Amino acid sequence: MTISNSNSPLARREALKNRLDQLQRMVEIRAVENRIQKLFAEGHVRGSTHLANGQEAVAVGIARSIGPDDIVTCTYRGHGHALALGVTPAGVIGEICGRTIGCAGGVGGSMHLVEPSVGLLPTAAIIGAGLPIACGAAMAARARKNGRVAVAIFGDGTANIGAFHEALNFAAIQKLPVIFVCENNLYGEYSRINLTTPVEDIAVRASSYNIPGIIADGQDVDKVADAMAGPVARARRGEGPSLVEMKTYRYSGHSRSDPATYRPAGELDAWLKRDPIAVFADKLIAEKSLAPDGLEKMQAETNEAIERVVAEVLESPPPALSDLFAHVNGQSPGGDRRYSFWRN
Amino acid sequence: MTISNSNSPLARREALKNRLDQLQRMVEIRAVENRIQKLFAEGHVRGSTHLANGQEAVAVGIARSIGPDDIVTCTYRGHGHALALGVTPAGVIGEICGRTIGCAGGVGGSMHLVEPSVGLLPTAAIIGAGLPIACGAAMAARARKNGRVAVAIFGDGTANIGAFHEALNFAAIQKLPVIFVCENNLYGEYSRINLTTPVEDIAVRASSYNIPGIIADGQDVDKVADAMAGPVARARRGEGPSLVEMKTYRYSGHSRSDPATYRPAGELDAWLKRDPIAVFADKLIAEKSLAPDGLEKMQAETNEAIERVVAEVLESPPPALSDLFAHVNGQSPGGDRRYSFWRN
Amino acid sequence: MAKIWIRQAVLRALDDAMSDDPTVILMGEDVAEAGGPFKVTEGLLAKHGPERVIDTPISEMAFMGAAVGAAVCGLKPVVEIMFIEFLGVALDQLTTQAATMRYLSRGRLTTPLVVRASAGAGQGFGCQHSQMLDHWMRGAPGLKLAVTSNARTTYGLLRSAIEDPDPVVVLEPRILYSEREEHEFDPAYRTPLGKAEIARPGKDATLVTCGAMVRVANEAAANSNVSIEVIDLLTLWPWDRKTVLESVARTGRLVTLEEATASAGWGGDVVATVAEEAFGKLKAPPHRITLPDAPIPYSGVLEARYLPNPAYVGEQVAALVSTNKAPAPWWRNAA
Amino acid sequence: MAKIWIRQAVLRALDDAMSDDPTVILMGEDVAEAGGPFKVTEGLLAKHGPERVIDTPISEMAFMGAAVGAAVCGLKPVVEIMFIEFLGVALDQLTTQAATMRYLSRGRLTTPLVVRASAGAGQGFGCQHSQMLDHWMRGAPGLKLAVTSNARTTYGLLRSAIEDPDPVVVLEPRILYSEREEHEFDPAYRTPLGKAEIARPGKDATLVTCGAMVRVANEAAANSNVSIEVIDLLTLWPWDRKTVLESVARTGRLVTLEEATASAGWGGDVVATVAEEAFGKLKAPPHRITLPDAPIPYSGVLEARYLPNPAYVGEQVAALVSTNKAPAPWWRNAA
Ligand SMILES: Cc1ncc(C[n+]2csc(CCOP(=O)(O)OP(=O)(O)O)c2C)c(N)n1
Ligand SMILES: Cc1ncc(C[n+]2csc(CCOP(=O)(O)OP(=O)(O)O)c2C)c(N)n1
Ligand SMILES: [Mg+2]
Ligand SMILES: [Mg+2]
Repeated sequence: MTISNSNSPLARREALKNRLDQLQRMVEIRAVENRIQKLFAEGHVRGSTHLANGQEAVAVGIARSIGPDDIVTCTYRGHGHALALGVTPAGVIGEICGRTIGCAGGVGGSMHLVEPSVGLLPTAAIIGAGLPIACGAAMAARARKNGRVAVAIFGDGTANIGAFHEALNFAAIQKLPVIFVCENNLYGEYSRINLTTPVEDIAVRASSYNIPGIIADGQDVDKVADAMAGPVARARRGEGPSLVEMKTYRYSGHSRSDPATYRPAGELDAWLKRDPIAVFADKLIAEKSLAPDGLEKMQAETNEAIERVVAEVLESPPPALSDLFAHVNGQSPGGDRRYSFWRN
Repeated sequence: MTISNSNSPLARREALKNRLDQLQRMVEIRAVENRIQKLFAEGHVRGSTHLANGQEAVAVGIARSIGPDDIVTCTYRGHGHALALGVTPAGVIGEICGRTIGCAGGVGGSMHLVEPSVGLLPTAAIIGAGLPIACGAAMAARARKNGRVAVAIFGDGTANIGAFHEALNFAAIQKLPVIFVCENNLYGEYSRINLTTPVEDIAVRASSYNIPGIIADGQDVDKVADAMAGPVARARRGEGPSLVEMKTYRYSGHSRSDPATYRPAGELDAWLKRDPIAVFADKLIAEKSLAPDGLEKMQAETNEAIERVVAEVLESPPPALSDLFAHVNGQSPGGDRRYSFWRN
Repeated sequence: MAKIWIRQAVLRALDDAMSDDPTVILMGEDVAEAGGPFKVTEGLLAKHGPERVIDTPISEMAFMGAAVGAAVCGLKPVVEIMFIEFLGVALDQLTTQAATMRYLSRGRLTTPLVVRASAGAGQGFGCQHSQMLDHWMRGAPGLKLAVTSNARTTYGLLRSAIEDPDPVVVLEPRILYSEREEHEFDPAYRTPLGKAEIARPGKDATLVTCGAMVRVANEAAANSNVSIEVIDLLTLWPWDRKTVLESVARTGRLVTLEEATASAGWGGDVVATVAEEAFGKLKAPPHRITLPDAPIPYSGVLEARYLPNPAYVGEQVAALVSTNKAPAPWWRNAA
Repeated sequence: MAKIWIRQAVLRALDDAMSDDPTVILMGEDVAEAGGPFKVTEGLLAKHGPERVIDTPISEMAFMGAAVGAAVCGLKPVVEIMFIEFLGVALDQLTTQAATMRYLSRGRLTTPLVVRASAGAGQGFGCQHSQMLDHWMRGAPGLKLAVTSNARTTYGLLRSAIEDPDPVVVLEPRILYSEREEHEFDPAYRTPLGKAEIARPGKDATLVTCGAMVRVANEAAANSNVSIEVIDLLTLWPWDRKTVLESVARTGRLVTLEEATASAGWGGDVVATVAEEAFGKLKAPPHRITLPDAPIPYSGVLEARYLPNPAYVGEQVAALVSTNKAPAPWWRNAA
């Protein structure tokens, strides 16, 4: 699992072939989210930030079921996905702290994580924006006939915005190799899904586009991966898109400022009973690949590792004034750093 | 049927209680559309115009099933609906010819017909715009608790734009008294529905919002009215929106410039066999309320009447320069002409 | 005088308007149960009920359009667009539909709706949540556009906007919500649309600004050894040419200060208007203090430099007054 | 020289670009089978195939966003927005997503896409299908914006836009499509982005314009007894300050002519820039010829008056030159 401490996003992604590393990555995501909460309190984080603790199995399950040169679009709630896809803890925490070590050099912030080498486009802060963009990535893959797919990750509340509808219809009629993954964590900001959405399962909307709609238990990383397998294979075969709904839950509020008092009593506790890390750890113990006390050890090691990363981040400088003017457009300073998907 | 030559939109609307007047209105719509085509050739019409011949039963069927103080939003393909709802031929033809006698005083044009006294908001030239607006009209009706409903009329191609999705979801969760009526004429501009839409029936999309989805034969005015009855009653009872799909066909191309060569051979002929005017005339003859030669007579009279209207329109002046600056905003000249729905 | 949070001025304006006029309703994401993402609608649901304070799905096009239809049919909807960028998925309903309703109906139909949107930079929300974007709402003559600058104008502009017969966009600088101020509410007070205010009189230069930059301008003026007349434009369209032109006639110098790049800002129109109307009467070239042509950076260090601050504004105006030449923007050398 | 329709210049530019670069694809409503609503893509489907010439559903947000994703992943999408107003349902993808992609990825990801949109008035399409709306696309520094003015610049700007590494919006004045012109295509010719052109040299006044108004300006200049230098701006952002400032330095007078109201037009930025940079060097006040603050009327009589015509433009410039005072716009009395 030391591999997970590698500074290479690609190596970190490859490590997910190992089930123990999958568990370790989930532990890492939890540790990073908790640490970010603390960094906020310590005044190192500006603006807003959106934690995904509780949703670790969805992130790792998706990441393990696609390749590093498949394309992923995601949202402001993207720390976990970025880490799962391979972005280093320093890249994530560094970006959230606005340091040059961050994956966007500190100019993007919590809502805009990015790492082309593992297929992660800049996460978008506008609801629904990632779905059409994933369609386009899929068009490019199809044009190259390289069998790659695009995955758009978004939330349940996003299923009510126009871009969701247009993107699914467009992908369906174009038979694009894209998988639309809805993380149904039951809330859009402070509103429970039943207050904004007249259907309980987002997956039923697949029928409006004549594409498969699949529902999966988002708290079990294996079930997440199983749910992805069919749609990914179907997309690679050129048979078109699918809509996959992951039933999950976010333990904390919508964003830093939200105590989540709007949640019915007992709801959180019920979900905590099926914590994705515990669920997977128990499996690995049963599989004899994890010692009974293995999880605690792993958590302790990870927490230490994250503390080292935080120290490193806080030593990293903020961007230079020149970074403000770099990469605005083709005429800007910063040099040609263009990354070509599927060319290297 | 002379009533239909009345200059009062409200009186023209009331006349639709009479089945013969319903037929006459369909004949009138056909005659007006054909005449507009000719006016185009004669150079009296600018920009574009979108005829709806072949869809007359949908227009009259909707108009007869709601009241003049129910609100209607419609599109650029709105000549037939405007006439059916009560706008006078002079109001429609006059607007399309850009004369002061037009229902928008000649500043709107073919795509922007309006008549508050019969509930018609300015028809919109942007796809999907009318659906959310109808939701708002329904909110206002609900706030007044007056049992009025809103009807949004749009095409099959419009079912692929974001506003369609957002409006249906919003109306469903708010249980708004609105009826979404899709005129499925099989084409969006020059594209057949199967090229843009992965489902054959737009009505199936109702399931994404947990609302009723109804399909009706749009070439039979009685079937159109029957299909509207349930959803209108449901809306008036405060039970929420419905999606009603009218299967119909436009005989001419999308707009003036379109010869519609993209249509498969025989498709038009097949639809012509079920011409809505003939279908309804045969019924009325069977009902003994129309003489065997009654339709021909009616068509001849109507054509003459429309010619008189055209003469009147062509004598009507274009708007004055001052009209250009009138009613831009509350500070503009033009005086306070505000119409209050449900207040008079 | 009581110290209040500026966000309370929004709440009070909405509450008073709803109490005075039963046709006023609120719509937006989490404005009801949760009391608003910025807590500016707290308590309104309990007081005015679920039929008037309405939580919406994440569907800006739907509820923006619903506001248009509701307004046309007799309600006075106040829509909250949480961050002004979100109008990028719903602009049509505002600038193409709402703004033409009166014109197309020849005055028979009006759309008395208000769009409230938080806007502006300074808090590390990043490049997709920190813009002003007022230029999106210009060029639609049926639409009015205002920007709040303190507790009084927040209350006054919102009350005026809600009472206006036309669609009005009120941009609320997000950074002001959590600022405190001495303020006594006067339910009868209105900030008239279309009128600018002289926030601070001065003799050497006219500094035209709006929104959160008014504080920056006032502080710059307070610490300057030249006499700066600060004008709070308040309404961006239609804007108050008279007040600006009269001030420039007195001071002989014009500087605009705004949270926008030069190519998109309202400063171009203001400077152009003055250059046209006061030709030959200026002692120095008109000058625009704007943002550099770059997206808004997240990093606090960069954002602090990206936004005009009192020291910089003071230097710029002082340089203009003392040399009668336009000073270079800070990035001319930095970039 | 052969006489061609200007719409053929669009077709030829797209065809040549697709032939030269296999990554160029076209997307839009009815651009493939039907050859385009304005017939500017006729034959491209047959020649380049259905994988590169793609009909879309009526889903601007979807295909605008798909263009962003496709561009990031190595294609060069050219999107047709039939009427620029339709961007009102998809603006976010262009100004918020495409324009920030390079910045947020620190140069690792780019979005070389082109949005082609027909724009402008004069044909009776009414107030929701006749605007220029270029102001929607300004203020997004990652985005470039150009306007075509004849067969040559239509071909040249489209070729440059497609070859540009950034997202570029090319507005095509709809009224030009059906105009004929003597033109010989040169596949190697490009109209560089960011460079303005002196369409017609002159000594007494600089008339800066773009798009369909270039013809109006040229005709006005041809029939004027004052010597007018007509500048075709071509690129609205980033615009060519140098060419404009040098011309004004020669003529001493500036007039802008555009299809926009004063509060939204680019003329404000141009006039402001000149007023700042050429302070004291102007013989007459800078002057903007714009549209009145009203929606675009359908009636031919009104629309003909609503749009600036050569006679009116000629009078305005001549009045400025002869009196060195800014003439009043026609509506000052009419309204
Ligand atoms: C167009 C737009 N509208 C509103 C917002 C504000 N907003 C940010 S997150 C969010 C809730 C999204 O809920 P969901 O899709 O379920 O994702 P989750 O946050 O639960 O992961 C909202 C409304 C936005 N960013 N963009
Ligand atoms: C947002 C937007 N996109 C595109 C158009 C151009 N357009 C006008 S009509 C039309 C086809 C609409 O088809 P449908 O909804 O089936 O209605 P129909 O014309 O068949 O009645 C299109 C694409 C538009 N007006 N608005
Ligand atoms: Mg959610
Ligand atoms: Mg259709």
